[in-house]
Amino acid sequence: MFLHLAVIAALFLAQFAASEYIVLMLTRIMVLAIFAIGYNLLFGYTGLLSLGHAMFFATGLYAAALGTTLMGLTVPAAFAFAVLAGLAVSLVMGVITLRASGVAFMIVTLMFSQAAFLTVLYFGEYTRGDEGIVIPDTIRKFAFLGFDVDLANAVLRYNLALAFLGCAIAFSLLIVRSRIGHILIAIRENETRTSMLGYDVQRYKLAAFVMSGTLSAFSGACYALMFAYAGSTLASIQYSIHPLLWTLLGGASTVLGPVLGTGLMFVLVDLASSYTNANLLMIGVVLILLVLFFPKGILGTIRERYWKWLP
Amino acid sequence: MADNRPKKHQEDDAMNGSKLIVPKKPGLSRRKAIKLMGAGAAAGLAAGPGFVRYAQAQSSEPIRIGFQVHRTGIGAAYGRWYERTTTAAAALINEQGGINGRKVEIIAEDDGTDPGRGAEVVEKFATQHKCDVGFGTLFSHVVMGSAPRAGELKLPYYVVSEGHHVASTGLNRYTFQPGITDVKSQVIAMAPWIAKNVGKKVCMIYPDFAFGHDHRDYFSAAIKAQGGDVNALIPIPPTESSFTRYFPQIPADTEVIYHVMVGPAVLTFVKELGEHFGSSHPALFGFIDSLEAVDLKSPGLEFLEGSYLWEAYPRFAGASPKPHDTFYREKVGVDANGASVSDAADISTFSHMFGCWETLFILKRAMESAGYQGPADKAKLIEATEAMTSFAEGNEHPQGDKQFNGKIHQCFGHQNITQVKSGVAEVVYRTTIEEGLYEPEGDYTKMAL
Amino acid sequence: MAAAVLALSALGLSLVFGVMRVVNVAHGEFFMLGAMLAWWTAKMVPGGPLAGFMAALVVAPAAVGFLAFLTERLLLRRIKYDPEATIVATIGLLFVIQQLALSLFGADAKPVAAPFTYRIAFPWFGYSGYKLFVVVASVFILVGVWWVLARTRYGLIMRVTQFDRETATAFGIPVNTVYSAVFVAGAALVAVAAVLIVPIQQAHYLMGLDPLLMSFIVVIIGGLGSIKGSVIAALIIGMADGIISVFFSPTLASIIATLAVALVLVVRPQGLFGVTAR
Amino acid sequence: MAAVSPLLETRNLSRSFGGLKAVSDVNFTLEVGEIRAVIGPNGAGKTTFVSLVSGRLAPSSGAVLFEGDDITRLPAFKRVRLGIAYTFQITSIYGNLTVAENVALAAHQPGAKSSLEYLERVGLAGRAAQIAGTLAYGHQRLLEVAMGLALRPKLLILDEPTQGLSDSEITNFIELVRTLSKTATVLLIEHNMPVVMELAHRITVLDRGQILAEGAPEDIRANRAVQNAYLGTADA
Repeated sequence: MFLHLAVIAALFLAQFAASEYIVLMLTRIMVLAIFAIGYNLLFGYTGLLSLGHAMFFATGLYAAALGTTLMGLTVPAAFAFAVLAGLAVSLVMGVITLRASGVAFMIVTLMFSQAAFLTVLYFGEYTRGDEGIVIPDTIRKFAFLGFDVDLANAVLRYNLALAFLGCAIAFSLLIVRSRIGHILIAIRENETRTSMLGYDVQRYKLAAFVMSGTLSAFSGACYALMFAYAGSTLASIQYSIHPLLWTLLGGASTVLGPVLGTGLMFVLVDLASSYTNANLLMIGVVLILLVLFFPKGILGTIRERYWKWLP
Repeated sequence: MADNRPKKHQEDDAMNGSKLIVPKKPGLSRRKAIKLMGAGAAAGLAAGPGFVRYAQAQSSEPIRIGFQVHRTGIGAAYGRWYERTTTAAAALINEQGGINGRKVEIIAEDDGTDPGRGAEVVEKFATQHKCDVGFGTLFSHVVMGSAPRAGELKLPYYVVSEGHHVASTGLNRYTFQPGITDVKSQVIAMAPWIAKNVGKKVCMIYPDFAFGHDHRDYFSAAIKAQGGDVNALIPIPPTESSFTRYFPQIPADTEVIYHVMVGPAVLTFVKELGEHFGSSHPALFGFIDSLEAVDLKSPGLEFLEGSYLWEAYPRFAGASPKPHDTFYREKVGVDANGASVSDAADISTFSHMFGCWETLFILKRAMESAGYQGPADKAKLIEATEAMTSFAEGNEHPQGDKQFNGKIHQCFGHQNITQVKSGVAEVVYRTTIEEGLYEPEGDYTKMAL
Repeated sequence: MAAAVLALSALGLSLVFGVMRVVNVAHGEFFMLGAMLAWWTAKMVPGGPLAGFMAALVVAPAAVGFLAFLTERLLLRRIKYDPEATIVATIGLLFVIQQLALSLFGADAKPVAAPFTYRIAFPWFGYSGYKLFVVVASVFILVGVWWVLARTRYGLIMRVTQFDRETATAFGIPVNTVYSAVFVAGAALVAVAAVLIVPIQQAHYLMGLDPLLMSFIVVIIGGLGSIKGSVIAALIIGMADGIISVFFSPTLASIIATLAVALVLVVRPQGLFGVTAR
Repeated sequence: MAAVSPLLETRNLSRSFGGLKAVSDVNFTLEVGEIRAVIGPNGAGKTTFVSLVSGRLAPSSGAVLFEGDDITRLPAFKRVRLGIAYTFQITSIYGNLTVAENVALAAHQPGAKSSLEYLERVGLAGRAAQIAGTLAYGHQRLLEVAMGLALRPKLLILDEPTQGLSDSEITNFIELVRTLSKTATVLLIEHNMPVVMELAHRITVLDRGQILAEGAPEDIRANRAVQNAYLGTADA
């Protein structure tokens, strides 16, 4: 608990100390870390490896982008709309995909995500397909509860992202510490056993799936509204692999792992792209090394060896 | 590895260049300083006797151009040539004394042809590398993802993409496309000639995403205006790798097959089209985009013999090339067939990469007319770019003369229709600039700076 | 045509999954490497397309097989063929191979001349003689693999290993060697498929994703691990895809096909032709 | 009502795999408070039978009644809530969690306190904080039973609980089951005949998916059919 507050506080203070570029990069990291946190609820705590989370990210992304540009929603309304859309899509997807398990679940989620990606292209008239849509600055300036908000303002955006991230961490912590969190872990550890202890495993998995998908959609909405762009690339398979990579790197089934992993991967890619163009190589090597030597990720390994209390 | 050599080369040039520049510089600077006397207080201050020293102090600090390059991802084949052209143009500019007496430094970052990473790269240019401008993006989705960030960070952003995104005035005041004509203009310019010389019943085959939809919409309208008719639309999903099953949809009365297939599958497409039709077939008209970096003599492309291509800048120099064409090819390292001088099998992206070259020279001209000294002069740079109206053909604009519309930040040039004869594309028609003009859709200059 | 190619590219994946119960996400990259190597060999070997083609038929499977051997030894064995870890590790491998192909061979699409060209003309449309050859060759390879699996000692060993790792060990079967062999064979098969296909498609460093997805689809519909099922599924999909796209726009057809596959997997996780997992 | 109807009843319960009938037309009744043993040779359908009762498998035909209510269509987890607890033949605990957490999950009350009571009953209270996967095998079996207890079942199904236990552990185990039976009805599947003879009030013998015989231990011991089918081939 203290550790998590310290991380939030450190991130808050970072905006006064760090360079402008770092602040911009952190904003992006924090928004995408929400995606990773959402992913971790399903993968880390429930043990369900989805290869289709781009579909939820894209749901939020396009709900926000199309909501503001086509349906005339205000930004706060677009956030709400994106969350509702995320909820609905993940509920439907959960009911269907959770009938499969193991490798079949991975492939089914991959397939549905691919179908979602193609759907974005199919409705190219509205989504502008791969080229995507830019959300005009006029929409991103709005009044909320008496405050004038301009999402083009870097400082405001940073603190907004931080607030959202804080909420996501708190939510994740709350879930993990609660009864439902214990049951999710029990399902991950031994699904049959959990069912034979009288738990409705299917319902708990669905709950985890919906929470995970909705958080991912929320992150997608943040991304669209804060960075003013939505395009089909952000719905592609690559964006299903990203949260997996971030979560694995930071440590699956640790609350802060996804945040750490997202940040670290960004820094790695950013540093590498100044020296070499072998981004892909590096991502690949990191994945392989993680699987071989640190299957529990950074925080997972730390927890195993030193801080056993880490949630 | 590949980019090490040019970089070193460029540094050498720059060092040699600075030695050469020193004696010339005072004259240059003074002329400019006089020109700008009334323009602003900064320029006024600089006009004193101390200005020479001031300019020299500045000259040690290069103008930093952030080059957003597709080194990896789907755009990598283009990116490589964009990088070579840009390096060559920057070396030439430095040879000629740089911009406002300062040498030009290209800071290249790979964007993976990904809009997300593209946006990050723009942020990096603006805040980490402290670039004066961002430059060189090709793929439309990367432009779309990056432009909002450039606008917010007030980084002048000069793209070389040929998309209609800039001219649609849906982006922002900081984003320009001065070096390459947009697709809407290209398509409109082509239609009259096609209707008159090739045929009026057109079947369009295009990729089922935004770029293809632009072709579909603009060309359908343009050919109708010429009394022609699009008799079938065949969109191809982007993941397709075999096309045979689409060809039966081509109506029998088709006179022209209009094809735009961007991506590595183009060879398959042409080959399968050939297998489908055999020797008797409708006329073909295609956009070179999909054949950029591809040898027209590749196995399977025989079917293109006799077909027509759109080229912004003809790949083959022809029998009597203009001197600036020869000059440009020599500087970039491309032979008369559009291939690398060091490897005849390494074909360039000739109809697009000239945009990098020309954009850099436009940037140079805009910065000089704005008296650009540093990021504080960004607004002046934007206004100076918007104030430009035309570019003359020459070494700096080897593709041809162009008109520039400052209100929509877009240039308009000549287009070429070539015909493939024995594996060589020969120019059969060169459009006028007027044929490619359309009503502006908005006005960037009314937006806040 | 599409069906034959599909069946061939899916065969390796199916074999590996069938025996080892792991999904190799880098399968498509093995395909891409095979195609790249075919191009490279054709360039290096003098004596025209036919000589290059024959050389590539040896070089590509050998090189890709060797890479697969290293992968199996250094990666999969160390993580004990854990299904999920394997997926993550092979995703990593996918990126590594892609980057290496980009750095070594460049980003351009690389055309390879067909070993022979002959256009079979029908009254209403034409058909390439080489494509027909690919179909015939695919059928031969498929029948060959089936024969090895069903009729030889090696096939028996593989089926025993597939049935139960521990039982196989108890029967004195060197399970590790069998795993190596199967993984290498799967990779070599897909490399052969690539060599056959590259004169039709051309090699490109991003070409691996499509065959991977299609192979997935085929293997799923056919039943994970069932080779007979994979072949039938490839035939069905090769034809159905064409039929669906007559009625719907192609992108919509892809969406429908993808959804259909996903639903098949949900309703019948064992595939249409697979038997229930033990 | 509950007093009138038996605790558990199956009517013509059948289950086949492919062509093989693993359980065939089994009519079985279990009264409250009993300790019932189900025995039979390997492949007789014992585990399939209790899987049908616990809901891990769905029957091909027939019905399962619990306290007089038809539960044939209820999923396993709902049967657990009604009071049918099942302990696995192959130890199935949460190896990465502590002993206390294992039991707490079973008690549906996360938090270690409530679990202590059940751990005391099986004698594992001293190991509450240990990671369950590091327990000795015999202790893991006890943990399994503790988890069954924590479910506060009306019917406790023990599937081969003494497999792999040492003789002394078995002695303790017999004592444990006796105390358990004061609060729950016990359905015991067991290979070890001395354990069966000592514990069971009644014995049901399954052979090839059907009930071969049923009765008090001494009757079963004397039953010739059983001897032929089962005891003759068993080493007990």
